[in-house]
Amino acid sequence: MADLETFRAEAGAWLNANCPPEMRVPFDGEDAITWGGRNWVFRSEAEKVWLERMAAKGWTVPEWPREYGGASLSRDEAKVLREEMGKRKCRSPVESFGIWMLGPALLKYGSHEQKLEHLPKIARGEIRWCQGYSEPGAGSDLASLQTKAEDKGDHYLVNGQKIWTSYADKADWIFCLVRTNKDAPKHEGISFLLFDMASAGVTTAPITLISGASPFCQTFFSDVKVPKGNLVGQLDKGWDIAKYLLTHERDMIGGGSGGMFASRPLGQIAAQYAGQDGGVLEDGMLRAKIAQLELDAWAFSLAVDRGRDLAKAGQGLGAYSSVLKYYGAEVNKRALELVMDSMGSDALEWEGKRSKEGKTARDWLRTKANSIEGGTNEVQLNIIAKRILALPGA
Amino acid sequence: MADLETFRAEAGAWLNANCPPEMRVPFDGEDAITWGGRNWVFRSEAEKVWLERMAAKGWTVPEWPREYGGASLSRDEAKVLREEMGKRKCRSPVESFGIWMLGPALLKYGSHEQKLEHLPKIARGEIRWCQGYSEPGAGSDLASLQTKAEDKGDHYLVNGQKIWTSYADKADWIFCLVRTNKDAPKHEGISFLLFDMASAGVTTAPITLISGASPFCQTFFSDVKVPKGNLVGQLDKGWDIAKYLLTHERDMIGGGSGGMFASRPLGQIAAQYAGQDGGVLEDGMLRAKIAQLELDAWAFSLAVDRGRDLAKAGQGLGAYSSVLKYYGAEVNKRALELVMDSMGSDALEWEGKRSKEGKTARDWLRTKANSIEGGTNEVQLNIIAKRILALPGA
Amino acid sequence: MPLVLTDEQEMMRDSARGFLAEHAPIAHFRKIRDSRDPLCFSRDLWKTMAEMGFAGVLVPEAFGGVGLGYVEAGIILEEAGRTLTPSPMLSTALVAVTVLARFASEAQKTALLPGIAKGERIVALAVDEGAKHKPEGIALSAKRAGNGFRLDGRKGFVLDGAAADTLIVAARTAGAPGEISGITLFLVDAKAKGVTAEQTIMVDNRNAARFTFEGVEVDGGAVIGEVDGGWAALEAGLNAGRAGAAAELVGAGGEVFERTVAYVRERKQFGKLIGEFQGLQHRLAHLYTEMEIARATSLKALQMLDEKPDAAGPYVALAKAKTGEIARLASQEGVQMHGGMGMTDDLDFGIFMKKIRVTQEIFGDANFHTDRIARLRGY
Amino acid sequence: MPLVLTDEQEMMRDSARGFLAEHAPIAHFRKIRDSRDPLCFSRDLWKTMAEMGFAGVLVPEAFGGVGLGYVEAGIILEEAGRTLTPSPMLSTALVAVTVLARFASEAQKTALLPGIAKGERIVALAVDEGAKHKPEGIALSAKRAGNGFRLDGRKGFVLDGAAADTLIVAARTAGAPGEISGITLFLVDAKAKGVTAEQTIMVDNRNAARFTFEGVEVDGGAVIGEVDGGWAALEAGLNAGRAGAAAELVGAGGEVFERTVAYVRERKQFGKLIGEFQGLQHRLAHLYTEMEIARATSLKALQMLDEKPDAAGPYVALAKAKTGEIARLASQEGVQMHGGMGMTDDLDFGIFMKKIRVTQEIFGDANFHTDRIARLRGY
Repeated sequence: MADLETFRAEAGAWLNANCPPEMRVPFDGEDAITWGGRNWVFRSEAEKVWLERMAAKGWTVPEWPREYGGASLSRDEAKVLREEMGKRKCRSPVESFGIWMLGPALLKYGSHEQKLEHLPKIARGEIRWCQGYSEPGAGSDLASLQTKAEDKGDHYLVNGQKIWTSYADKADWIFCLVRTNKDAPKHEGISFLLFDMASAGVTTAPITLISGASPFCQTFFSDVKVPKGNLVGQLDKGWDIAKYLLTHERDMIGGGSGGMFASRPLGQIAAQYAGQDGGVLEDGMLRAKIAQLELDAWAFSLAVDRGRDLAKAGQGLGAYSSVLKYYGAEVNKRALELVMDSMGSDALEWEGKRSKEGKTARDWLRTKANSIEGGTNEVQLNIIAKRILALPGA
Repeated sequence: MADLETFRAEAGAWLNANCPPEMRVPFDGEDAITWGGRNWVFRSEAEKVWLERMAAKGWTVPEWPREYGGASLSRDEAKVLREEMGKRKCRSPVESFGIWMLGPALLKYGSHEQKLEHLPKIARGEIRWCQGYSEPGAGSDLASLQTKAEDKGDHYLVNGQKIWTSYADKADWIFCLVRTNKDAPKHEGISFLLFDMASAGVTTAPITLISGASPFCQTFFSDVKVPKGNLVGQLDKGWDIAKYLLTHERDMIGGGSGGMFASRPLGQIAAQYAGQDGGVLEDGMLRAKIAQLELDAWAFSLAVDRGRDLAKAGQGLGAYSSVLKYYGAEVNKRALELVMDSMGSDALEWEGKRSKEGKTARDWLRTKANSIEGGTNEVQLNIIAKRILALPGA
Repeated sequence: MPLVLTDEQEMMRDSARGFLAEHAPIAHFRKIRDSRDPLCFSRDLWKTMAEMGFAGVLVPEAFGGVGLGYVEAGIILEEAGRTLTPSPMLSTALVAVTVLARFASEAQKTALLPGIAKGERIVALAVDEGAKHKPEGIALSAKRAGNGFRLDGRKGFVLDGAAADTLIVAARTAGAPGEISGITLFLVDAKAKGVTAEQTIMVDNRNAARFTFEGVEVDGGAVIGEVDGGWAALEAGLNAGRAGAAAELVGAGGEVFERTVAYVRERKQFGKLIGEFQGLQHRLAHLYTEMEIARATSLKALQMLDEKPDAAGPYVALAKAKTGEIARLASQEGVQMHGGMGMTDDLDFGIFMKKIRVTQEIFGDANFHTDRIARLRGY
Repeated sequence: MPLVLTDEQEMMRDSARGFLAEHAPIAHFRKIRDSRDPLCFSRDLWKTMAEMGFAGVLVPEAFGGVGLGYVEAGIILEEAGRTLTPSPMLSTALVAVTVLARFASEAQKTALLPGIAKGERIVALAVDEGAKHKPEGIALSAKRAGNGFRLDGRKGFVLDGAAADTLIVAARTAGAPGEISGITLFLVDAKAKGVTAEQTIMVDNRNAARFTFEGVEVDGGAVIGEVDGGWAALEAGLNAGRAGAAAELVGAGGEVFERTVAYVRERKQFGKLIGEFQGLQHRLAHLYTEMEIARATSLKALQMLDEKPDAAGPYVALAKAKTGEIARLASQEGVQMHGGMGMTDDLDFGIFMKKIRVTQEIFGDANFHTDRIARLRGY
């Protein structure tokens, strides 16, 4: 503990000295995040300097080993670092699918050479990754994917199509599930492949969502040549890596932060727009729904805590992430429905300054994806029925 | 229309002259109903006289043909009769499964001899019937019933066991589904048989419910001999009759009267027990739930009306009764949960005068059967999915 | 009145459906939306709809209309809900015509109704001043000035406000916000001096506007009905709009539901049609049940407006509450069961979800109307 | 504090489970119920439970108890919820001990706590006067008379009232019903002159009573804590009872859930195990999720009572609300999925349903606590 406090003091002093003041302002939206990558345009010198300094220190990925661009911090040290950054409102220097997803997968399944090649670039924000999982005919049923990689001696030849590829149009490399054995049972012929999005034969097309945003793409592969050294793990065993990453993704979407919920307490929003009378909301029906939602959201946050504590105590259930993913999505969707109910016609404006270009409505529509992305609610319930309740045929 | 008004005047005059004053008081519970049957003990001379007079007039089953004990009234005349009885608060002279269920089935599927033998006795309240459908291993999956009737030349030999037989211990005869062909597909080897509950080999055992009541029995058949003339309709074609009756039963339980709901408006009950403040219920959460339930119950009653009007207009759907049965059961269950919530600890008393021997709690528990009897909710949803929505594999 | 359509009404439905399928399918809505048309609907289409008798469905024949009832108006709106047809039907042909035909003077009727029936005049009701519907909360003041009145205040969420030629403005001439007496309805030219409109682009591309009234002068002839006694006319107009919105919700919700059922019959996952999964089957069967119940409330409300308009209020509240909630459920299930594709603008489910969200909010959402019924019932 | 049981707590749970399975399975409850035992529990069993340290779990060691915390008390109640064990655990070992150990004088503690820990003395809290829980609504009056007080009024739904040796009576010494100041707690001998008990047989065969107090005289030593300042002690006692009831609900709901899952794995209909039907699978997976969430709220509330009792109120309210609703859902799904058999007294599901219904009502139902949280949050 003494060591931890020493580390805390040192980290604090370093942050004081090195974090530019412009980087000590909270993000005002997804647009302000530093994603990095070959084509990244820093919006300020401070943004660039901050990333460079943190990367040099290994603190963009503090728990990764030093040789791969991290700082080899212990879990407790990393927590202290987050706390000290939080106190100073330091922005995250870089966020990416490389840090969240590919990194952990490579650390677990990659070869030493693969780690050396890819992890430091992720840590320095030099390469931006995207994830090639879903396909048009394989949404919830991911394992029925059809994109194939044929062994051509010195390379694989990849053909097929992905969908829901987040920011594929802005990414440099992709980690991709491909079918390498079409005769094996559907879970057993899948491999995990890395390749450059600048390769010949790769094209992308953005998808416009109902919220008006286009964070996702369709991605097409036509005779894309991929060096054989870019296979992660064993041939035909990519499903294990995919499952590992899916659990990871569920934790991020469902639990963890406790979801996005509303930006301020629902009761306050409703009081402002729909009126109070004697300390209670005038609209009794809305009040009851808000109170029920707030109770459920609070109870859910305790279940998230408990899930984390169970895991720490070695009593965790693998499928607990499905429990949190399912319920978190529902709570989030209900919360934004109630924000809309509370704000009435003001929330129905889609453009213009007053509504911040329809921010509330767009947030509301965004939540509808919560119960679809990272495995639909139906899939989560199936997982609970099968793995926890051991129901027949589930 | 002039004829109808004439009929109205005549019926009114007859009722004035013939309905004893004691029979012009509303029922104060299921116990006051006249069920009839061999062992029926009239609780008053008036009860007896009223039944005899109505039966002589054919008005216990006014729409049945005269030759079978009815009065051959048109649907509109029967409606007028009900209205005139309602105006005078005349009690129903007799109620029975014979009138509600077997009668309609015999009128549609029975032979002339069967009608002549059984219908007049039902009309006069001389024979009380029970329904032998469910079996221990065949609840929702009625067609998998195992009670068998073997052809022994001049009679069928019945062996097996029924469950949930309403008032079997008080009934004189049973209409019963039996398997007559064990090699046929399960829906095609079932026959519809009538027999006397006094036959050798028939025994019954009441089932105690969670409400404390015992309206149902287990019924055992051990080498029961049934004359072959007691088969209704064709051999092995009893399933059609069963389906016809089930639709009938669903209408009775789900729609029709609009269910039992609470005995007085929920808002009033809640105001009495849980308090009002400025014209609204103090308990805002309870108020919101009551208001939602009342809305749904009201909307449901309109759907019941619409179902009836669609049927009249020849636009009815056979499976519409499942829609009403399903929703009616849910509304009823919610209503009694809210009565319990409103009345708090007063509703939790199980014995004693103050609580009328726990009437509210027993009513509450009784509603839990609404979504089980006459086909579970799950079965109704399956029917809607299959017959109305035409979903695959439903 | 049986809760079924008459043969004539069935024919009218078929004809409206045919017309809208041909002239105003969802592609028409997308075209208007994507072209950023400031009117948010097509004047040409509205004139053609007027020729079909839609604009004047409630206008008495003496004033150039077809003099039919609310059930007929609801039939048109239900079909328009299926095709998301943008038009001033709700604001002008239902709300404004109801106020005018039942409460306006002969002179006012003669001046306005024929133009409405021809599809030439758009009339919008300006009632709400806050973000949530609260008709008794009117604060916009109308003070006597000379022979007339002077209006000062603000209005928001005025449907078809940005297209309106004439506004019906609910103003306070006496009493305080929260009281239903002291409200007066005025006819105000949308271009009158002191009237400022700010168009608000809505989630569902509906034409709506916020208004500022600064010293707007109107003469005595602008008053509809009695001074201080405008509540009955206002409620009548609102109830027409609510019942119409309920019918539109039944149409939009029904369309989403039917498309979703069709989709699960065809889409395969895990080697099965997803419609084979009992989890989805039961949810769809439940939704069907709720849709049927919502449909009954909508038809009943419309019939009541035709038969016993003064007793229709609670039925209209029931219909608006129930259809709003169920159409919302239908749109949510529609998106969820379509998975990721349901979230794209390429499919129509997001558009239905937005349209339903706005329509359920118009003239009071389910919470508003449920609370209202609870109060009417004394708890 | 991590939201998991410590190793010692796990051991305690195993031991409680073993003890109750052996000495108080559901057959024991049925025996008590069917024999119409007026006590509604077994004094012998309660003494044995006392020997196990259950009765004195919260009693400090100085007064003959084992001096453990609320988490431990909750563990016992959760297990007792699984076996529906009838005992005065909630009324005496949680509510009364909390009030006495934290707020009573040394003399009062010495007089009462050792007997409680030995399972010899039953102490019940008399708080509510209407059918719904409303602790601030106390009207029963206590007026100064000589050196002491004179109590007049009524109480209802007093848990273990018919078995109690001593009552803790919440009375009004100042102010008006609705105010939290002016409430005083009194120790009253259940056999004192002027005290009349009427046992009420409850749905779940729980021992409860209504009381009438007519000119009941107590001396100054009967006051717990300060005159007019009893609210804090009352709330502390109620919160202990609420958290205990929440734990009992987690136990009863969990037992019903597990039995139902086991049943659908074995029961066949339509040629399939009913657990294969996705409709049921999804409902059970949802229920599992809700049960886990309810469990987290219950454990958190108990931990808060141990660690920060003065800040525990909202956590206790959350737990009581959530566990009540979810245990209710579990009992409903249990009956429904068992079909007709679930409706019979032969199976235990009806008994669980009744027990859960009463337990959720004790010391405030979900509506009460949800409303309370909303008010605390200012809306």
